[in-house]
Amino acid sequence: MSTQEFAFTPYPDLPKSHYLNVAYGLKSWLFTTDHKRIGILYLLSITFFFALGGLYATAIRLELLTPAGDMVQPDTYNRLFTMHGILMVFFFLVPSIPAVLGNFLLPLMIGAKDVAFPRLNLASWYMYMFGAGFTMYALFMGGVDTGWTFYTPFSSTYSNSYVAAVAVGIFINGFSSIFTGINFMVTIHRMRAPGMTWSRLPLFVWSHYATSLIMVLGTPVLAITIVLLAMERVFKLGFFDPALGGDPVLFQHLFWFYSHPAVYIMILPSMGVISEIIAAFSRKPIFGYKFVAFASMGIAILGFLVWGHHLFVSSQSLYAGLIFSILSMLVAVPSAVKVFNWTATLYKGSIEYSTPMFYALGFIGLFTIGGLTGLMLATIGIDVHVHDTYFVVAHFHYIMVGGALMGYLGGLHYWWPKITGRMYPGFWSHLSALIIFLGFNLTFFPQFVLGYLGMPRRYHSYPEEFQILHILSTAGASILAVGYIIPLVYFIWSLKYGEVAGDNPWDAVGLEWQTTSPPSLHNFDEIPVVDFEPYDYVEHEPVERPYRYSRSEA
Amino acid sequence: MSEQHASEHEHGLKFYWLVLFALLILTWVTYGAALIDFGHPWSDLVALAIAVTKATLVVSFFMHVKGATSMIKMSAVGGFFWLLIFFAFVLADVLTRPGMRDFF
Amino acid sequence: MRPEFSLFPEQASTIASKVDALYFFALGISAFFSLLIALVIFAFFIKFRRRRAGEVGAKTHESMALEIVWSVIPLIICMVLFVWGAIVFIDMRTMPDDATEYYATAKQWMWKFQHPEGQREINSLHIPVGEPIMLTMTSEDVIHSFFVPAFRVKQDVVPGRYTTVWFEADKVGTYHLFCTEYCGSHHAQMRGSVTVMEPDDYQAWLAGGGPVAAPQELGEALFTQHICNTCHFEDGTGRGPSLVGIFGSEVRGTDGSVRVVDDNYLRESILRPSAHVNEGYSQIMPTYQGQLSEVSLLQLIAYIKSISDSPSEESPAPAAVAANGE
Amino acid sequence: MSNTSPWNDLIGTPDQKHEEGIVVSDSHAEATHQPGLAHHFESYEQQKESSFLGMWLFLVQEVMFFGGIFCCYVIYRSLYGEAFAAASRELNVFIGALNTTVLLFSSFTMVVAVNAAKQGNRKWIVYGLLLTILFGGIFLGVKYFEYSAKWEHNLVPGPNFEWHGDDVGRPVEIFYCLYFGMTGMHALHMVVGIGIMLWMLRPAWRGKWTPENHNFVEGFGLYWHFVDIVWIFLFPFLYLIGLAT
Ligand code: HEA
Ligand code: HEA
Ligand code: HEC
Ligand code: CUA
Ligand SMILES: [Cu+2]
Repeated sequence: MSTQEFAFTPYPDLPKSHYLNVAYGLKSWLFTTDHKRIGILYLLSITFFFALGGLYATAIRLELLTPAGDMVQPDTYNRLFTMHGILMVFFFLVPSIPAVLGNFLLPLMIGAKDVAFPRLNLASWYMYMFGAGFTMYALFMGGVDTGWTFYTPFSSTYSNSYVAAVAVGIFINGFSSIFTGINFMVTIHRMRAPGMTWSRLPLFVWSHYATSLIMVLGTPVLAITIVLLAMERVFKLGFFDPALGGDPVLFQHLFWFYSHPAVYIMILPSMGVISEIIAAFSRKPIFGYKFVAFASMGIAILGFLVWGHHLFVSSQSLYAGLIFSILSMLVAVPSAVKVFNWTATLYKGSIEYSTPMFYALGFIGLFTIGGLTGLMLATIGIDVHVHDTYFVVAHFHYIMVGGALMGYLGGLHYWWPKITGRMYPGFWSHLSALIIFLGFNLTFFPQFVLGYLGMPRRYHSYPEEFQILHILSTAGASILAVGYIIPLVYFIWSLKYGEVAGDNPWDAVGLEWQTTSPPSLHNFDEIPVVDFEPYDYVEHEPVERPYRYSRSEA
Repeated sequence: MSEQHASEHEHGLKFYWLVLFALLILTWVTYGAALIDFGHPWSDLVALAIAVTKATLVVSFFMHVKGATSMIKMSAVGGFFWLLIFFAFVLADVLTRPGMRDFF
Repeated sequence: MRPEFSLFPEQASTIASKVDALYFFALGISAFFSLLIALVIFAFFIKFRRRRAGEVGAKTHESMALEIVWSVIPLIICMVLFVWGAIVFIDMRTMPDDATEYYATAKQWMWKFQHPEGQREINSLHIPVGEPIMLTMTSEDVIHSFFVPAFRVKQDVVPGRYTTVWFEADKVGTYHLFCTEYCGSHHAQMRGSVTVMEPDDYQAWLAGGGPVAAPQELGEALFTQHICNTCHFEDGTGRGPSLVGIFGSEVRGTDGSVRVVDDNYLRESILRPSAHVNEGYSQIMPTYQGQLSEVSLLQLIAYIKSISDSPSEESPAPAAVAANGE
Repeated sequence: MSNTSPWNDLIGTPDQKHEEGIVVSDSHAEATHQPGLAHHFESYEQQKESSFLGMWLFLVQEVMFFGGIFCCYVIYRSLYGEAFAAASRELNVFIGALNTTVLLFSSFTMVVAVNAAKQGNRKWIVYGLLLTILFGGIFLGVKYFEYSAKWEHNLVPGPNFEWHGDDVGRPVEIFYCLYFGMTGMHALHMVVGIGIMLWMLRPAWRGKWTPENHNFVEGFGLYWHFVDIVWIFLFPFLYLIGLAT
């Protein structure tokens, strides 16, 4: 039984008052405590860091066109991939979906006026910017060259770069992440609208809950680890110094205790987005809602117990290697459950061909490849050979770019009309999704082959026989870059020229679609009461689309 | 609902004095126990047990976890539990390296 | 070294084919599931496309049976992968009893090798075909990693401890040696080669360098030079315990803990004698931290190991599992 | 919470609501006029529960934060037991125990302040805070003397480190790294705590915290007790391990 209404006005106007026009001026943005505006602040900042990280990637790919290290100095190359990794992971992907879409949508989806601690939310953004500031400082001074993994004793003693500044940057940024996690958890626990029970939560909310759990339990360990590293570097305190009897591998344990779970910080929100998109464009409930929800929690919890799979050849003990290997296998199961349930959701759906859906399906395919190659890495006998080669590079780009980033872009396309009230052009968005998919595979598939051939990562020059595959990869990266620039252009374009989307352009269910687009300052005129199950699509009179989106409807 | 909670577990100052007293005693007990050699793992375990007792006192009474919502109880216990998992798995590596036979 | 392009690395060690078999199995599984999911999605995508506006999907909610099926099947596959992977891995980590021990010291940015016969090489290693080789490695500065793709072996080289790796080359040729742990500016230049030779060629190669002292002989000299011999008598009557025969044995410390004497234990005993004081002895041995280079240390240890080998003419037998890596 | 809430009719009995974790509340219009209630909360109840849950989650992250460095301790302790025992013997146990006592008293006075806040006893909030600041200050003062003694004895890790105790090898230096790392991080938390308490004095005196709304005081109390707990573990870990042997 649903009491949701599907009311459409063809060619509607934007609502009179919404969160974007309640106040103008820089101050109204920099001091805002509105979760939606904070989401926008994050959107702008992470886009900047993505572009910057992408420029670094471009430089990496150009250098690797030729086997000789001829474009940049070795030290420069080392700084390129380090800054690429750090910017992409800490300043783009970890905050991407949670801080942008999560911030914007969580309160809307659960029927709240805001997150539980709006000022803390703003403070999180400042911490993020402050942390980014330190990192940028290091970047302008000459960058860091430790790799994003900061392994000691190289980072603590031997590196001649701005490790301490970046450490401070990541430390501060870590607290941004922690406070976002705390905020989300309390919001989900305490701010739900009447009737919004746990079993009615959208899967996007479930996955953010799981993500927040990791942020709260994992990030502090990274924070302290990076503090210890900085103290070792600056005050010569030897926490991991082999000369004192310290254990450099201990640093790796501490680092990966956060950084493995962190990969689930990056993928879980994406999975939440995918669940929403698939349900909305198949017009049916997610198959096995409960299992998908619990799988998120399962991944979050199990994900903490597998970090040692990054240490298989680090001189970790044999027994620990075996334990971590088998546990890594276990995380694959909830991930598999998700993939199969999404696929099953399509069955007997009413599938609409739309850009978000293209991204979602792309996500499933690429995540599956990335995940299964992750499984190969977790197979300890294979990992010995491919560890620290391009096989690993390909694995994580498949998941992080093919998976997490696709999910983010899909989500952005799905909720863009809600966020801005306007629609982007259908043709260009379809086209760019296609370009990204093709460019992506061309960039990273050859890297699997390279990796098994033995091409080590973090190499700025390499034996000649690897060149052909590197050229393919660089070619793919150029296509990929084009694919990313197109959305950048049409999103900006749509702000002014996009057609007005109306409150519920996709004809989707969920509380966020029941308010205006863009939403009003307090989200809902009246706190909604939830008396329907999630993804409760009911047959109704065909409605005319409020906008022209695809050719079939024009 | 929470008003009732609160009043049920409202403690008087006298009660807090008692807790403080217990904590102080335990502090000196652990000092005394440290002077005695119980043998390799036992000395450590005794010290740890006393510290855990003290922490439990502080958490339950000073921090009012006794009588708090189950969600808060869960976070209080969960944090420490997660820490133990963390230690256990790192130790699983360090203590099983070759040459560390005495632990088995 | 084969500069020509290929899609698959050469197999040149006994373990390589085992790794590849496992790899192809995993690859098959991955390809199967990736294609399966891609195809199913594609089929559904076409078949269930929206045909009219306002249409909704069927209300299929969940099926316990299906959920169980698609959790249990991956679980089983994972366990197969795990067990198989573990078998291969244990193989890689278990030193054969008859392995010949070579020594490697890594530093920014080069590899230094020493043969049991004493020859030293930089950034290249010559070995005989068909003979199990064990490398005991340490680093003078940061972490490096020893990787020979054609052998499918890799092991990090960690400062402050010994790690070991073994392989048995089964094909003559020259193969890439890479440093695969990022180690600073010239990480990418920390490359070398491993040349696998017919035993006769190898002997000829060894002889070609002129006479050299074996590591244990150098170690013996160091033993006197650093006055170890003033305390460690062979018969055990000195102020320190006799070192004859201790390698591979178990020793009990004053705190009651038992350690197996392996490379790392010897290293610890020399650099930080007090970390583990032997039962029946007092802590008088001076620390040698900072006084011995990594290379001399390896030679001293080689010497102590050589006096631990049973006097009978058996091949040197570094206790297999004890020295197993780390 | 009032039973006249319009939501009650819609979603069943209050008990069920509690179980399902739904916050039932007064309507928005009423809520906005209540002092100290933020606009996005529907009731004091919701606000209070949110702030406590938030504070506890913050403490969970603190546990993990200190956990990282405790993990180092656990590992090195299990590797270098004797060196740690010898190094620990150089610390002054009496001072450690004294400081523990001082800190426990400060925890107690914090409870006094929180209790006073619950009863709206303005005077005792301030006294409680002042006493807590005093004890915290004593603790830090003692710590300062401990640190400077270490400095004089060259026990601060780094190039000047010198060890005159039993020859147990370099790991003693690791012990001192951990000693300074752990107690330093702890002291930093106390400094922050004392700073916040100093700031709290003014609003406390002006009667900002009432029996209905004193979440800040109670939340801060949790933080202070947590810092106390960290020390409860640091004391045996750092000071007591070498006593018997
Ligand atoms: C978002 C990021 C992300 C995610 C989600 C994952 C997910 C997984 N990762 Fe990955 N990983 C990284 C990012 C990520 N990884 C990064 C960045 C690195 C390198 C870090 C560095 O060194 O710089 C890395 C490195 C890495 C390693 C270390 C490699 C090495 O350095 O030697 C390993 C080893 O086990 C691993 C394993 C896994 C596994 C088992 C999963 C699993 O969670 C995957 C589970 C998913 C599936 C299995 C697919 C879905 C299932 C089906 C379609 C059904 C069929 C299933 C079966 C038959 C089982 N990863
Ligand atoms: C979220 C994470 C993320 C993302 C999105 C990417 C994206 C990409 N990465 Fe990256 N990568 C990492 C995370 C990521 N990477 C990590 C963690 C490492 C390991 C680092 C380490 O070893 O320490 C790594 C390492 C890494 C390497 C290995 C380097 C080495 O080991 O030597 C390579 C090589 O090809 C590479 C390539 C790429 C490419 C081609 C992209 C492309 O997808 C990027 C495409 C994007 C663009 C080309 C930008 C598009 C432009 C715009 C949007 C705006 C235009 C700009 C302006 C107008 C100013 N990456
Ligand atoms: C002043 C005397 C003295 C000198 C010089 C000395 N040692 Fe020792 N050594 C001892 C004593 C005593 C012990 C046993 C107590 C201990 O383990 O610290 C010992 C223990 C050892 C052990 C551990 C043996 C075991 O069974 O655990 C090794 C190995 C060792 N010494 C090697 C050396 C080497 C190599 C040198 C020279 C570079 C050397 N020692 C110099 C006195 C000495
Ligand atoms: Cu040595 Cu990389
Ligand atoms: Cu991982």
